[in-house]
Amino acid sequence: MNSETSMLPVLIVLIPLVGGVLAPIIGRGIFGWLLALVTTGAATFVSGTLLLYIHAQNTLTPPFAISYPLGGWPAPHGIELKIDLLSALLATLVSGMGFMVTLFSRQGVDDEIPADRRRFFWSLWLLAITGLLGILITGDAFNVYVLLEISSLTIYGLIAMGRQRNRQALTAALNYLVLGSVGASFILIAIGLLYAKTGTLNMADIHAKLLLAPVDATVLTARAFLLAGVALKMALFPLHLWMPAAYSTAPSAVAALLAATATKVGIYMGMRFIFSVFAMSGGAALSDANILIIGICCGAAIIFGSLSAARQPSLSLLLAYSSVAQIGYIVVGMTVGHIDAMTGSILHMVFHALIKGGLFLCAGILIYRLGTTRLEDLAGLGQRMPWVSGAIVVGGLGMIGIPGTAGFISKFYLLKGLILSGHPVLAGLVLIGSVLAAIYTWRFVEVAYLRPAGDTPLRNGLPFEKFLPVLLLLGASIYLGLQPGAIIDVAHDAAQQLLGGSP
Amino acid sequence: MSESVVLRTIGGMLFPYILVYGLYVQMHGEIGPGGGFQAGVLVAAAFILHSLLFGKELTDRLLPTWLVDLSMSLGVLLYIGVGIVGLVKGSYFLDYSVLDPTHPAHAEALGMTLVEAGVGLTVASVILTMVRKVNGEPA
Amino acid sequence: MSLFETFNSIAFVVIMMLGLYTLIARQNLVKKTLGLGLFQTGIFLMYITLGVRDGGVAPILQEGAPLTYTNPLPHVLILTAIVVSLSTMAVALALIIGVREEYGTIEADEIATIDRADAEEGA
Amino acid sequence: MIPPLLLAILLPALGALLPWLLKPMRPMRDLFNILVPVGLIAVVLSILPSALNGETLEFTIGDLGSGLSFALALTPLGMIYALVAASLWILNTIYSYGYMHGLYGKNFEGQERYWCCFAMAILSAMGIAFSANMLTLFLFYEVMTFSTWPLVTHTRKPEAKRSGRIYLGILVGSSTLFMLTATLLTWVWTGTLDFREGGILSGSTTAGQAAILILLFFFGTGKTAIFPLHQWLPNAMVAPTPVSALLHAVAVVKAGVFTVLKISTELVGTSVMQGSWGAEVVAWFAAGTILLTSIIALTRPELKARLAYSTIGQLNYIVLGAAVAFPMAIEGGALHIAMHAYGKITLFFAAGAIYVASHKTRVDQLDGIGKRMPWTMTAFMIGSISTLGLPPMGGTWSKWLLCVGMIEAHQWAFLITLLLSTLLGLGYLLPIPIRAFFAKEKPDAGVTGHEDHGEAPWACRIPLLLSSAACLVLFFWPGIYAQLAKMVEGSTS
Repeated sequence: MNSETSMLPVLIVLIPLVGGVLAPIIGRGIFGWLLALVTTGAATFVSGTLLLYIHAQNTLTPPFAISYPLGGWPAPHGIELKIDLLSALLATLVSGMGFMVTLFSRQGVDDEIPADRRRFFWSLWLLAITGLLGILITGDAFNVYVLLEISSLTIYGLIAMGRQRNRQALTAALNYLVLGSVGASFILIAIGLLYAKTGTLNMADIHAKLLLAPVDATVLTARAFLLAGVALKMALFPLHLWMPAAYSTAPSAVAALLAATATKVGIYMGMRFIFSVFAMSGGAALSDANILIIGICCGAAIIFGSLSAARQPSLSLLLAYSSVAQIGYIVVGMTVGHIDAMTGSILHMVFHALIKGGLFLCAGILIYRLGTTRLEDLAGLGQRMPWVSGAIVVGGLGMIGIPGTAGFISKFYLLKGLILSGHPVLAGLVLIGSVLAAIYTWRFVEVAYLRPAGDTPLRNGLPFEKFLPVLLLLGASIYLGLQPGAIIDVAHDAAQQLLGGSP
Repeated sequence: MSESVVLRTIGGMLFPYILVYGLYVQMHGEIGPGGGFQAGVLVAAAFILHSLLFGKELTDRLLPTWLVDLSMSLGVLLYIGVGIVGLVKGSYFLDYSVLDPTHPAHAEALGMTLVEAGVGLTVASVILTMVRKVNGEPA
Repeated sequence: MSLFETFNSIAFVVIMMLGLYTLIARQNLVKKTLGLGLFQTGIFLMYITLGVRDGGVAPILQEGAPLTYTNPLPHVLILTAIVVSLSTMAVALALIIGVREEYGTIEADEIATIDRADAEEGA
Repeated sequence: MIPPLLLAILLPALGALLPWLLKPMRPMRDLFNILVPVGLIAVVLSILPSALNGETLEFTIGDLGSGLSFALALTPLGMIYALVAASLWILNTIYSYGYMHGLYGKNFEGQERYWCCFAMAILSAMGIAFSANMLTLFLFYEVMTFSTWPLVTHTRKPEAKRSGRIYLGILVGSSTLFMLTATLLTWVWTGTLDFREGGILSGSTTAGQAAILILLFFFGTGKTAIFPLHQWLPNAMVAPTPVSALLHAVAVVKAGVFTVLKISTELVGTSVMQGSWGAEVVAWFAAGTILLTSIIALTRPELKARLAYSTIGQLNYIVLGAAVAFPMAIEGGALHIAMHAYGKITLFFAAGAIYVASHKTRVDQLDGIGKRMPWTMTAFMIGSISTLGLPPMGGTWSKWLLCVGMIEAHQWAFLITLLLSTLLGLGYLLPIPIRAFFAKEKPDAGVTGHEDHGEAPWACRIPLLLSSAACLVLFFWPGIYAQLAKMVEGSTS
């Protein structure tokens, strides 16, 4: 590793952290936004550079990962940052989405957050991103817990800031806080049990020691607690109850950030622990019973989430429930532990973040201009806001996974993996989920295009920098749907690293 | 705010001692039990006691809100700053040894002292902010 | 495994379950939050128990002290976890204050009733 | 220099964008609405010599890794479909002006959406015609489904909404659940999705697997309107008539039958098709559909509904040909794509012209209308004869070949089906023009307010005259189409 890249790993978290700390001091007026924009942009640049570097190195000498000892203390005694392809990919995704949503949210924040609290908003915002990025790049199990709580606490605060628009934001945040804390506590228990078993907190070290020791009750209990905690954090059915309320009442920018990143990081934790810590030699990470249980949860998530989405009264809730279903796809691919399914799963994480992020941004524009996302008030949107509703349709097509959008590529790999690993029933569920996705997407389309225009007054125009991120994200989902070669390579290599058992 | 003369007198007498004890714990942290966390809580406790006895207005004059907000950030910045020195000098983040290349032990002591100071500052101001928030004041 | 450890094991499970029960069964939001705190405290006790060595003393470097220390690492970890728990509590209480301001009550079932009434009004 | 195959897709894409970009400049837009289709047919004609020489121009749009790609390639079968779609796009555009302006005024609501979706449908037709593998085909197949939905629901009435739901439900449901599954299974079992002469299945799948794939593919292609997936087609008749023409004569349904022909010849392979029980089942379903819809058509009084059911029957001729998969049957099927397109679009154009001029929709109202609309009804007559496959119209050749194919395959039952359906067709189609010319006009049959009508506008009449002329010309000079169909046949054996 050369000198230019040597300090990049720590910069990924350091940049937004410094930004988050500076925000309360200098973040008044427009400066908070500028600060957030600069820091997330820089973080994106750094993580993108690392992604390219690691990918290039990995093709030369697989498997390749960067290890960065904090304070110069070498692992396993010191805390190390460990960045492999999956970490770098998701770090780029999270910081990039952070940048996009930040770019989007200047007027939105002005609209929804009182002036004297905006600098704290930006502080929490950047700290949340810091926490999420930190989870992705740390190689230390306890660090995962601490960073998880940092991101969660800031996110609770961010959600609660939606109270100006809807007082249910407070109860939603509180619900999330209680459930999220219980979930995090489960993870804490799991880490404690692992520590009791192996006497170390470094993930690679835990894995090495677990491979030597026989699987006993401690390990199995730890895994059970971990899976339960992670499932709560990633909102896997039936532990998704906190999510729809939180997404639909949070400030619009926060909802977009959460939908695009927070649950993905939860899934990353699941992947990391299952495949890099608990994996037995040969990659058999989960027992058949585990796969059965998680498979049932995922299937239920897909069916239930899609059906619920089709009955929601507002676009925000519709999108939130569709996230429940989409998380089912991602987790199902991860669970079976097949290389193609894992590739599909990783791809779907990225693509779903792009698409759902873009859709929540559209919902944000609706809130900014109409003050509501209730479907009844969106009648005739196709004429009133042709660009925005067109964007929502494009995003919806991506969620259905019609070919030509990114959603198709990931679903295709997912299905192939499910078939090859001998789970045709799960594959069938994924297919049925696509049809159900068409149903809930078309609910919006019919309202927007087949009903006469409503008379809710438009409060604001459409600012360019609000629509630009939407355009970029959904444009990316189309571009990646037609030219997915490069990202499939990355995802495939990442899946290989993960299944190879190297953390 | 308490009207009791006994409480106000004794509390007023205790206030500086608690602060000094907090500072002691702070400075002692790097070689014995103690450190930024504990010291921060003690210092915050002193100010909380002050505000309970003499009222929020007086405490605010003693320690203005903006100063608390500022020191919350400054503490973390101090911590990060020490870390960044390591980066800038071409070593790892939070590598204390670069602070005084000739004498590693001194460097480590210096680094830890600074970091602990940052922690203390942040903990004290965060706890004060929390208490103020729970008191129902918008923050 | 020492008696102390066994007793602790039972104790932390009991504390955790008490906390979880409070969290689920109470309608009062503050009590829910306290239950959460109790639950987390149980976990802290678990960690502390992990660090116990028979006859170990506090890990402070002193002349003439016996060489068996309790493992300090779990203590450090749990110090962090306590801070996290404290912050969680603070955020929760701040949220509850907000709930009280907006709804005029902190009973979960009453809040749910109000929300439902709101939804019907809006529809 | 842009590769011509890509250009064939980019031109309609341009056509889809222009209505929005030129929204303030209507004359410019109208000009380009005509110019773009003309450009497209020029491009398609420029590719034609390569197709006749058997060249395969190839172009990769996007690479997906693992041997998958979005890619275009030229085949004779694709050329037939592209030629039909491109040539009828012009006629349909001119006709659209006559119809939409005649009924809804010059500035009808949602015109940008209308033109845009129209161009998108042609774009996907070109994409389907030139797709080099199943994945690309599936891509454009779905694009077509979604881009035609706004056309079906153009009037935005409740029944349009209901039909839109049925349309999407059947087409998306079948393609996602069956076609995508079949595509995946093919990829998993054979490791490729490329279309190849002789198919890719033989040698790498068992007979059972092949049969399952055939069933999934044929019933996944909902656009062929094979029973029990036919319900969307009559329902989509709520659309304006130019759209019906586009959907039911040119783009959508032909995309379906093109897909099954493509699958039969270049994915499954005719040798596998011929011996498979899956194909047998499909053939019986197709034959059943032909008879069923012919009988239903007899009972329908609405003109457009009658035409819709006739379309379903005609499409299943091609499905039958693809399922039987003997060389002559394939050739007949390929030729029938073109012949039926010209015949059926004439009929739809005529139905629309009648509606524009007289607001009449039912068959029993049309007695004696030939005297008021001689041009239209003559064209209708020509279109009916061609659709039924009787000389001296183009439809004769394709039906002839199909029948020969059935004899070749010793499928006597299917041969009888074909002949029987022609008889039934005589019953439901021919009486319309005959009564129009020779029956007396009923005094109370006219629609209130439109009793005294003449011919439809010229913009309606010219396209239908041209397309009916094409039916006639294609009998005496089947030329390029016959040559291309012959090449399709040659590639199967």
